[in-house]
Amino acid sequence: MFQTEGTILTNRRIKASYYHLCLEVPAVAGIAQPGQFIHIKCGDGFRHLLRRPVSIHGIDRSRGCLELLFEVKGSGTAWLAERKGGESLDLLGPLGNGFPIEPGYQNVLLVAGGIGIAPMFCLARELRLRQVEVIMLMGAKNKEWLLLEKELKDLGIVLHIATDDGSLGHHGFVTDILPHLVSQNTVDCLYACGPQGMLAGIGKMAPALDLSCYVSLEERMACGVGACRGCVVGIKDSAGNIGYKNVCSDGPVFAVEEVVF
Amino acid sequence: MFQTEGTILTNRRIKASYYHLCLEVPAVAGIAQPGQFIHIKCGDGFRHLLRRPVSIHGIDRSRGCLELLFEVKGSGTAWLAERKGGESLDLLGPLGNGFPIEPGYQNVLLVAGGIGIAPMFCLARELRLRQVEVIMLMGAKNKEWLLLEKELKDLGIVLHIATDDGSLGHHGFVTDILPHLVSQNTVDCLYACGPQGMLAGIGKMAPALDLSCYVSLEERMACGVGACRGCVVGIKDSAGNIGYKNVCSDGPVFAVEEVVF
Amino acid sequence: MTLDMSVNIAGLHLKNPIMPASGTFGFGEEYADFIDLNRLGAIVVKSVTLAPRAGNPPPRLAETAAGMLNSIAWQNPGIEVFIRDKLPFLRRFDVPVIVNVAGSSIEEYVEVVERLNDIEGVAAFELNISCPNVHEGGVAFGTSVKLASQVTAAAAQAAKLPLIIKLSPNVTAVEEFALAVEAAGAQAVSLINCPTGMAIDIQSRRPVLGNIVGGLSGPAIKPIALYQVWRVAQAVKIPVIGMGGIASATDAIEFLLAGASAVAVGMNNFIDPRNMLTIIDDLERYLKEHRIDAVSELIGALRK
Amino acid sequence: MTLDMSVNIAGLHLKNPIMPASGTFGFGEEYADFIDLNRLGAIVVKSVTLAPRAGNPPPRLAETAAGMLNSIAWQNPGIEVFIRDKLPFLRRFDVPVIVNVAGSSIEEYVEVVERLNDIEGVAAFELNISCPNVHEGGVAFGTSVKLASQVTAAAAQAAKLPLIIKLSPNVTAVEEFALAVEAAGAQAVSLINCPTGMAIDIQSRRPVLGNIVGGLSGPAIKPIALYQVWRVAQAVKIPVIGMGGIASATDAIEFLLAGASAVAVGMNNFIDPRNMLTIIDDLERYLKEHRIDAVSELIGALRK
Ligand SMILES: Cc1cc2nc3c(=O)[nH]c(=O)nc-3n(C[C@H](O)[C@H](O)[C@H](O)COP(=O)(O)OP(=O)(O)OC[C@H]3O[C@@H](n4cnc5c(N)ncnc54)[C@H](O)[C@@H]3O)c2cc1C
Ligand SMILES: Cc1cc2nc3c(=O)[nH]c(=O)nc-3n(C[C@H](O)[C@H](O)[C@H](O)COP(=O)(O)OP(=O)(O)OC[C@H]3O[C@@H](n4cnc5c(N)ncnc54)[C@H](O)[C@@H]3O)c2cc1C
Ligand SMILES: Cc1cc2nc3c(=O)[nH]c(=O)nc-3n(C[C@H](O)[C@H](O)[C@H](O)COP(=O)(O)O)c2cc1C
Ligand SMILES: Cc1cc2nc3c(=O)[nH]c(=O)nc-3n(C[C@H](O)[C@H](O)[C@H](O)COP(=O)(O)O)c2cc1C
Ligand code: FES
Ligand code: FES
Repeated sequence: MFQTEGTILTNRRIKASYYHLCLEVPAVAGIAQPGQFIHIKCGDGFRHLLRRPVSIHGIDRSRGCLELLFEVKGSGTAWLAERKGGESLDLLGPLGNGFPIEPGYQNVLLVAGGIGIAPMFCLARELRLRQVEVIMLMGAKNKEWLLLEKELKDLGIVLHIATDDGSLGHHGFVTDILPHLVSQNTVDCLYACGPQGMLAGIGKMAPALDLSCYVSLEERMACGVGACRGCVVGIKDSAGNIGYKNVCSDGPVFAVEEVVF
Repeated sequence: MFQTEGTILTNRRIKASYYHLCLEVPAVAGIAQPGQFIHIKCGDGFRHLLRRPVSIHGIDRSRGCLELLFEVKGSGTAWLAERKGGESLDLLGPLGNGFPIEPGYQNVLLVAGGIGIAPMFCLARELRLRQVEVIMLMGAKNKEWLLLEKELKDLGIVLHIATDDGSLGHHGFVTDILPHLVSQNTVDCLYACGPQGMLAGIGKMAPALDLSCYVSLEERMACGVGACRGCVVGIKDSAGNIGYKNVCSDGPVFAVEEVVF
Repeated sequence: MTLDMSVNIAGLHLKNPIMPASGTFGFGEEYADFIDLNRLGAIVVKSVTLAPRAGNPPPRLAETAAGMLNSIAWQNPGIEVFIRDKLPFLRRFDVPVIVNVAGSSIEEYVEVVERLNDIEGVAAFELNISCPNVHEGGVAFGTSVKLASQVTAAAAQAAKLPLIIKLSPNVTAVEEFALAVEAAGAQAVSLINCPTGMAIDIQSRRPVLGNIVGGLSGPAIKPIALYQVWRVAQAVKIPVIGMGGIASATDAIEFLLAGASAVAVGMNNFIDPRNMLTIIDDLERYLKEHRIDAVSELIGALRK
Repeated sequence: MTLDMSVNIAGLHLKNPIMPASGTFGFGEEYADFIDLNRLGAIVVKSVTLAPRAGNPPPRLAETAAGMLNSIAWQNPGIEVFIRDKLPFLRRFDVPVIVNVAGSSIEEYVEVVERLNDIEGVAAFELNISCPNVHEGGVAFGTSVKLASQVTAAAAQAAKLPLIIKLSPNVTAVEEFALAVEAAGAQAVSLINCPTGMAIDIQSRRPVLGNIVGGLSGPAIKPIALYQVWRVAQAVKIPVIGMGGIASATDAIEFLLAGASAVAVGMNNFIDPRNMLTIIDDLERYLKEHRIDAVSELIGALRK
């Protein structure tokens, strides 16, 4: 883990309020794993005082670069959207634990809702490098808010889509078609990232799906490194005892059966 | 008095940490007087929360423009220095009372210390327009920090200079040579703006000089419009009773004999 | 749907719940060039005392992170000059004028109240028992439950107009004060006044303020203010006027939800004189978006 | 000229006056990747209780203007796990470790102190009697002079190591608490803990924090903290550790001038893990520029 400055190479709006930022930060890129995140200082430390966590969306070890994909939600991400190539970012990273990938996996299912695609795409690329077959189930408000369809297909990924308004793919939630997809395909493991409600839905159906499920969670963070205990999520251990774990340092990826939604 | 947006036409560093800013703001320019100031919102309201008062340095009624001359002192003026042409400024103005000019004045002496030249130059131009003879006594740290010598001479103003290090003109303070200047010239009135110490010095020698003296004061301001009573200066009335007056709304220009330094 | 923006505070009908906080809006006239005073729910004037007061020595202001310190205290021209020179201007507007009253003794509070009782154009009293900048009187009244109820009882007896008591945040249990002044006859409470603070100039190694200490205001104190308003609103039955760091309709709505019946904007008037009007407009928009007919429905409507 | 950056707190020799505030630096190990812990004056760990504690339900954080609210309370693994899993790492460093102790009863405080007395690597105790986030115990001890002195007296009797009492800012007269704990045997006091605050989400109309209220920290509270430190330092003879919103050497120097013998950096560690080291460097620079030989000369050196 480092506190370091990265240099922005490019930062551009892709569509809707989604931005893609490419950052030169060799120390972090050299060791980053899909599922980890960086913690970015946004501004001069008066407004949006706290750092903002953003998942690692792409890792280019040879060029020492990271890609980020982010949605403008409030003042911190708005500040980030305004940054230009050449400017530098103060960041902590790589933080958290990546997605655990068992060497034996041959077929996996990724589920991404909204901006949840940011880390899932990173994972998808990693899995394809390892020649794992990937099915992606992706949800969005409507087809205008869908991201990376072409890139995913280019990676040889089978893509299923659900939109809230039915403007593309299934009309409804990803969780509506998830059980069917699992039953129709051989799946060794499921990874998911997206809105709280989607993950809770997966949590509920997980026992019935009967396969390893990992979810990447979000919580408001202060330190990002496990020091403040501010970002906790309810966790039940195998004995059923409930306690709290840090999303930042124990997660953000958790086995779904641990999480108390 | 207005709350309005002005559009920056130009903003450039002149020398040292002095900047010159030209602002299109017709409503304010239309009624502004030398000695008045504007109260500028610097930034988004989180850092340097309070507005920053800056004197009116030039008034172009026909073009609806104001000129400012400012020194970077801290974060607020640093923010102002970074503004570019085309950006807009939220300001209140014109605030305060200008320099009182009696119709009969024929010869006046202006004393400016450091950035105190900002409003004095505005007054000098106005006086020259009215065909008053002007002597300017100007002080600075050293000759690198002297401003507007050429412009003052072009206006037909007799210029006397004092520098703290003797790099130009008198080696010492303006107050050293002030009594001599007054005694050697016919002077109807004296106007001064500059550091607290300089103005206090003038305050002390004023009774001996035996002429109308006006000083333009500075105090930290919050409202700028006389509402908060935060910017007060000690004032003695003709009976010798001491009270407080607002620099923003009762001043910033005061008759020197009123002021308790 | 017609939107009802009005609220009622101790019998005062306010056309909307937005007013300036005492001491941050002068006597109203200072801001009349910038905004239409008729749009405000009420106008609260700077603290007025019996005799003129000079206030504390300068410097009186220091900027802090998301806030400012002031040590102005009760600089004001005294009650007679207020009535003669300041009130006539305010009478021109169709807005209730709340006179903030300060004093160093119970007698002084009572005298000011009595002098104002029958003066046309005064709608209510706000007793400032909580100024952090005045050593004699001010602080003691605001930090002693006993003195707070005594001065309230005396003023309540004297007052022919609604009586609001302004509470200090510099206490262990603000609701004890609220309950005490309620019992003593207050018809409303307002809070918070400024938490006490300090700043030091490390170059001169002296306090920045002439008075050494001052009162903190601005967005920095909003979480503290909101908490204290919530705590008091749960304790008392009389209405609460909430203030402390309000700079947007979002802030104002937070205070209403926490239980305030009206809110006051303080130092933010200095930063943006038009801010109160923007808050009124944005508050209307929020109500429309949320299909709420009357702003009063927000009061204390915090869900658990 | 050699610069003496060391200070002495209740017999503890600190190589410089800069340390983290409890709860903002975990158990030290969380920040070991980012800074050299050996450079710090001391390390203060998160509150430790007798048994493990889960802390409050999430959400536990809310950002505010120049600050944040937290409602974490005493989440910690309990004293045994602390000794077994956390302390060994800290022993590797040449920095005194101050263990922040919390409890719901006098007995619990005493038991934790007794358990730690003879454990290698513990240099001093800081008794947290001021957490705004714990309803049983925590707040009551910090807001009652009587309870504060009782718990101090009991802990002082039990403690074989220096005892620091951490005071609450949520009281009317903080110096009364400082004097009471001094009389009861405290060898130093630290302040301020977080003022209580609140935030509301106006869309859901619910409190932002799972615990409804939380503690405010960050630059926003600095003026309040500085004032309380100044007030306490004038009242007591024991040393004062100052904290609340410190983010720069300028801030740290203000606290020293106000009378603090050492200072702690809290939430600013989250924003800039290197901040404490920057403060140490800038503090040295300030001393050199002002031709001051020893940082201790700044302590209480405020001019009037
Ligand atoms: C581990 C992790 C990885 C993330 N990765 C990405 C990413 O790759 N791309 C991306 O666009 N976003 C990501 N996020 C979310 C991102 O951090 C927030 O959107 C951002 O912090 C919002 O800051 P803001 O100042 O723009 O909005 P604010 O003004 O702070 O808040 C806007 C709204 O978002 C909510 N919000 C803010 N922060 C969080 C949070 N941490 N969790 C949940 N809700 C929040 C607020 O309550 C508010 O309703 C991630 C969050 C976490 C915890
Ligand atoms: C009526 C009036 C007219 C002014 N006209 C001009 C002008 O034409 N050109 C110009 O360069 N400056 C002018 N000033 C001064 C200018 O307002 C301050 O330099 C500015 O506010 C500093 O802000 P900052 O954020 O850059 O510095 P800060 O970081 O706020 O402060 C830097 C230093 O300056 C001191 N300081 C800040 N504000 C004031 C103040 N109002 N009075 C005295 N000391 C202060 C601070 O104590 C600190 O030591 C004027 C001030 C007043 C009151
Ligand atoms: C410059 C200034 C002067 C004030 N004067 C008074 C006053 O005279 N009487 C009073 O009751 N409160 C006074 N206050 C307190 C405010 O009315 C208000 O309670 C406090 O500032 C918190 O609100 P804010 O954070 O929105 O400013 C003053 C506040 C400021 C900033
Ligand atoms: C996230 C967080 C957790 C905290 N936990 C504790 C704690 O466990 N024990 C304690 O005594 N103080 C705790 N505090 C209070 C700090 O030690 C400190 O007193 C306070 O935050 C003021 O300093 P700051 O403004 O620099 O953060 C905590 C503060 C924060 C922000
Ligand atoms: S953000 Fe501090 S522990 Fe996770
Ligand atoms: S700045 Fe408010 S009265 Fe002058």
